[in-house]
Amino acid sequence: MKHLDPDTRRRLLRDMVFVRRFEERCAQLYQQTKIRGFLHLYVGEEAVATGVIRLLEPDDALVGTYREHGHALLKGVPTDAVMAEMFGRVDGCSGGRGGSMHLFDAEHRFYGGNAIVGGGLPLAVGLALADKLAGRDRVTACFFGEGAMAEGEFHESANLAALWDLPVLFCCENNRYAMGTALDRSEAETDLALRVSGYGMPAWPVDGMDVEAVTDAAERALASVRSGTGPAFLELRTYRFRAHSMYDPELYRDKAEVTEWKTHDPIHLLADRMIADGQLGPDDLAAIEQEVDEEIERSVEFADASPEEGVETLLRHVYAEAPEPQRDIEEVSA
Amino acid sequence: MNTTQVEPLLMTGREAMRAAMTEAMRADDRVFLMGEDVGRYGGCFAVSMGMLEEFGPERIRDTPLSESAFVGAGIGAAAGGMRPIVEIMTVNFSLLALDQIMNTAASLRHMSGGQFGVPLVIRTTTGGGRQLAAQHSHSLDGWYAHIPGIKIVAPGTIDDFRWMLGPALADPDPVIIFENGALYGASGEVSPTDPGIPLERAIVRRAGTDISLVTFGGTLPTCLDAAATLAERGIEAEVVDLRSLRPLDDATIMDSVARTHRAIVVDEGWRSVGLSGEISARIMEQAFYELDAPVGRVCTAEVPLPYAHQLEQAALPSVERIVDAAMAAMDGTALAVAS
Amino acid sequence: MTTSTTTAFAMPSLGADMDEGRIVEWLVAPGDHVERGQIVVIVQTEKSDIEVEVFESATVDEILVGEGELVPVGTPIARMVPDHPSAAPVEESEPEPAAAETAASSAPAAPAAAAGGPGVESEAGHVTSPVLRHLAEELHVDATHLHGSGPGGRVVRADVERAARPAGRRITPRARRLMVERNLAPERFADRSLVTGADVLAAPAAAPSIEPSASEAAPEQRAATERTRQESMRRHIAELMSRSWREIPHYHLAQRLDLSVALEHLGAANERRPLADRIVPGALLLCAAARAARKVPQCNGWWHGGRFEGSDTVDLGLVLSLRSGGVIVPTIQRADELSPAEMMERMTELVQRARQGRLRSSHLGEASITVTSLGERGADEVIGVIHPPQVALVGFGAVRNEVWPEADGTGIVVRPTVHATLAGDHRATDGVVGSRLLTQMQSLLDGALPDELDALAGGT
Amino acid sequence: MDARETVFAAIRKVAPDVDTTTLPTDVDFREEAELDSMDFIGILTAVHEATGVEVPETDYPLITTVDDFAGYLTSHHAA
Repeated sequence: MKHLDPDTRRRLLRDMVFVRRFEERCAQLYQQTKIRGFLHLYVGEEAVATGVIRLLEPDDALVGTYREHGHALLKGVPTDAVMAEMFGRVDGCSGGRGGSMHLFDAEHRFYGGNAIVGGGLPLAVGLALADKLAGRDRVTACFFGEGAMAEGEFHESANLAALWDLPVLFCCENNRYAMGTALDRSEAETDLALRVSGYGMPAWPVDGMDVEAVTDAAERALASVRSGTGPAFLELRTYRFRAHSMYDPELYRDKAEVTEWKTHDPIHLLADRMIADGQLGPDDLAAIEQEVDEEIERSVEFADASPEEGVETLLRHVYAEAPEPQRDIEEVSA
Repeated sequence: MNTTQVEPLLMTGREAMRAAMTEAMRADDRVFLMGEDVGRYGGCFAVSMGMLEEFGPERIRDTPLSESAFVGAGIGAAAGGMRPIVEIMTVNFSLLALDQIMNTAASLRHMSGGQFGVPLVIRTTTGGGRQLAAQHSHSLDGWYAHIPGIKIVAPGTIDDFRWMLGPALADPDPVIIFENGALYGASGEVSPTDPGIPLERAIVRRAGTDISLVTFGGTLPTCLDAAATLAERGIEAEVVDLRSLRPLDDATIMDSVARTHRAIVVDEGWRSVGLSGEISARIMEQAFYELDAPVGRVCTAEVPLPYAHQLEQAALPSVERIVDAAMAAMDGTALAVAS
Repeated sequence: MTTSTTTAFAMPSLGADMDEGRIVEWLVAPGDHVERGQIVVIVQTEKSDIEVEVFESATVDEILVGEGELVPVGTPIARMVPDHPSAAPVEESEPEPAAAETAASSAPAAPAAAAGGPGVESEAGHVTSPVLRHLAEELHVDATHLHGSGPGGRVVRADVERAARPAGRRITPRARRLMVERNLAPERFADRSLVTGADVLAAPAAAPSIEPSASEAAPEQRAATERTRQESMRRHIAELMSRSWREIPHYHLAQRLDLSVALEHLGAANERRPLADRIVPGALLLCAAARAARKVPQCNGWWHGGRFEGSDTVDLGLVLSLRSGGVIVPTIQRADELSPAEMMERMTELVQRARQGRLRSSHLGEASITVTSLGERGADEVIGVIHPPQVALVGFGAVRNEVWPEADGTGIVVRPTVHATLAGDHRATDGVVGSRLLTQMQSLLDGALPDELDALAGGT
Repeated sequence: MDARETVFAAIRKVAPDVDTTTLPTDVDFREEAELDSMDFIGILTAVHEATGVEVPETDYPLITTVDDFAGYLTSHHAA
């Protein structure tokens, strides 16, 4: 596997640290009741999104899941807009209507989070179909967990994309647990790449903790998709260091396993390699963390200052034109 | 093409819808048709017969039996700038795509704070009466009319089969067209040019003074027959064709009830927790002081539709049951008629 | 240890539905230094025990909440001295109200952004909601000076609709039914814009509130209420009569009554009574009808749910024509027990009250049989329509001199005469029963009533 | 007060809706103004209060028109 140049490594490192510190700040904000509802954090899986998304063109589309803060930030959605959305405020990237699980950004073709497991797969296939029919050369990257592979929608979408040679990059973030169900308790065949090859599309397993390995595999997969020969599939084997959401007792896995996986922390894997190659000083990582923390703190202030939407516009965005009259709702929002 | 005819054309329901799709695809190359057997087979109900030959496999796309995927793909293509027409063979199979319709098509605009819309048209066949038994005879219009974010229409006349597709395709939000299978073979007059009636407008198909029969789609002809029978008994029934089930055209309904002071809602769906209940509630809320009798409802009996002909006909709304309900409402002794 | 800037470490929210947490075990003590991410305390929630971490390196200053204690989310449970006070300006996190009711965020007051942030109070009468402004235009209502009935004087949908609704009167379907069943005329409720079933049921008990307070109302308004009263009365009569005609299979009987004996005794009685106590022939006829109804109980009652229900008293409905048009049918209760003089008093009182619209509740109860009379100047004979749910109606034509055969049949004689008719409900009675009522009246007019008149003559 | 005016006043008291200014005085005013027996007694009472004259039933035929009634009053009043 070829190694990346120092500048690229530094950018990947900063990106991963940025996502890590953003997610941890969200955990704290959740404890302070600033962020509500469900919150699913990407801590531990940063290498997957960082490695793939850096290779996407601005005009490529991305469809994510409910664990999509990192994907949104890396695709270019402004930090302020993501944080304001978590606070449910007007300046959020979904106007405060989506929240953590439904981040959207038309300008960056970020077609959202999706709280239905496997729900985004047909949407991604459709976006790719539109591009193909309109003769546009661009890719739709679709991220989903290994849990989605048990949904009928995965089979139907993979088959349809392969059947019609659609430009979709399927990225399976295999973090070994579908909430509380381990992979081997859910799938008859746990070698997911092997299983997907049955649809007649190229499929590779990848070490999802090594950002350089992810980058290498993603380059090959994207080249295949852009060639027009149809979709490709990456099984990115990774691990989440925190609970499925805020919070679960994590009874489904033992602590030793978590501790062992933390020794493969994607950030330290890259940082140690850079230090060994003389590309990173002993305090550089701390400096990056502080710089990132300051940017994140500004986004918290921005979010806190952003106003809440008035209830009188409650009925907006259900239809494109005027909202349909709703008698009882108006009493509330009048 | 010869000069535009003046007098109306005579067409069947399938011919009218086929003409509408053909016209739309010739006019706008963003429009394409996708669904099971819509291409080579010519459409399960032969609605898209011959279109593959004119537009080719790229724009008349046969799909695998994957309702969730191809309806989801239709949603994605619409969000991606196309104007797809997705045909779900029958409403019975639409249940497999309900997640995509509810959680993506209907919600995307709202969840994204207005950034993404889904200008998609879904066509599907509905209704019983053709001895297809329980799994192929459902009428689920009410389910879909419950969902904010999509629009639901039900053509009851051949003219609407011809002219509803245009405005539906032009609508920036998802529109589902429920086509009652019985009307595919029925023929009727079609105006040669677009009458330009807004999608959400209800129309009084027969004026009357004594009672309003509020209905849509496949039961419209049944109500017109019932009105004729009632006329022989000196009762002038007004027949209101809803055309749109979401949004409902409350104004036209209430105007009619204000004239007749009695109403029967006729819906091929089941009675409990159904569309007929919603319409009855709205009449109660908005025209309470006009009522001289409780709003009656004539719906399909609450049974999975049986295969045997006589059982199926007994279950479905019929002219006799509509006339009985109307008579009960007329003579003031209307109790809660459990027809 | 100088406490430069200590910060509070609050009970964290560990779930969407968590309001409070119990300290299970502290893993650190005052003076310990903790690293970012280090687990410092175990907290028990409804779901499970959760390890809680710190997000900044710091030194534990003080434990505020001991093990085993249950405290709401946001309650400070320890004080910390952060390693880099300025690093992350962790503001003092005041106790947040339980997640569900987080109303005002502790952040500085949000600038009143255009989108109408919280707390933008709309002045009374000002319509803020675009949907309501649109509705107001649609209903041609001037939205600027609408009175708002919503919280804080806010204009709500009902205010707009009320402003648009004509002042016309609304009678609920249930109210209409009760009116018909209780034989109450709608104009009894002329002063109400909404008449519900409850209003109708309350009517007999409560004093009728139909004083149109004509005096205070401006003339045009009086005329207007008068017109609406007329219309609604006409509508009520139309409804009643068409229902009666549609539902009740009528049969009709007629009989000439010879009043010569009765009027002779009446004249004698009137001569010896002051003008104010003078009795008109009509009063005699009412007495005759009421007493005849007592003698033929099958005609005195109602047809309910497919069967006859007799009334134990004779409550006579009297059809009174109002000079201003229309009729009102007050009830004379226990009419069969009244003497001619008492009947005359009742009639005088009824006519006066009816014409001034001040009928008492007792006058508007349920009649068991009704009489209609066209007075001295009317037609010879009136064939009436029964007032449902009653089963009989007596009609009197004008009193006129007619030719009668002599008792011995040899010659003719002229006598004061009235044509009495009976409309009967064939479901309840047959002709033979109906005719018995008419013949009873003749014998009363020749016997009992003249005797009572003579007794009067002797009296006052 | 002029006798005829007394009669008119009595009529107006009982039937305010009757326009006595246009009421012919030479016709049966009970017929013309649709006054029934109850009304008529009311008029007699009013006239009695105003003039003290009490018209017996037997004299009813003598007071059919307003002119007759007025004449009757002046002749009886004087007595």
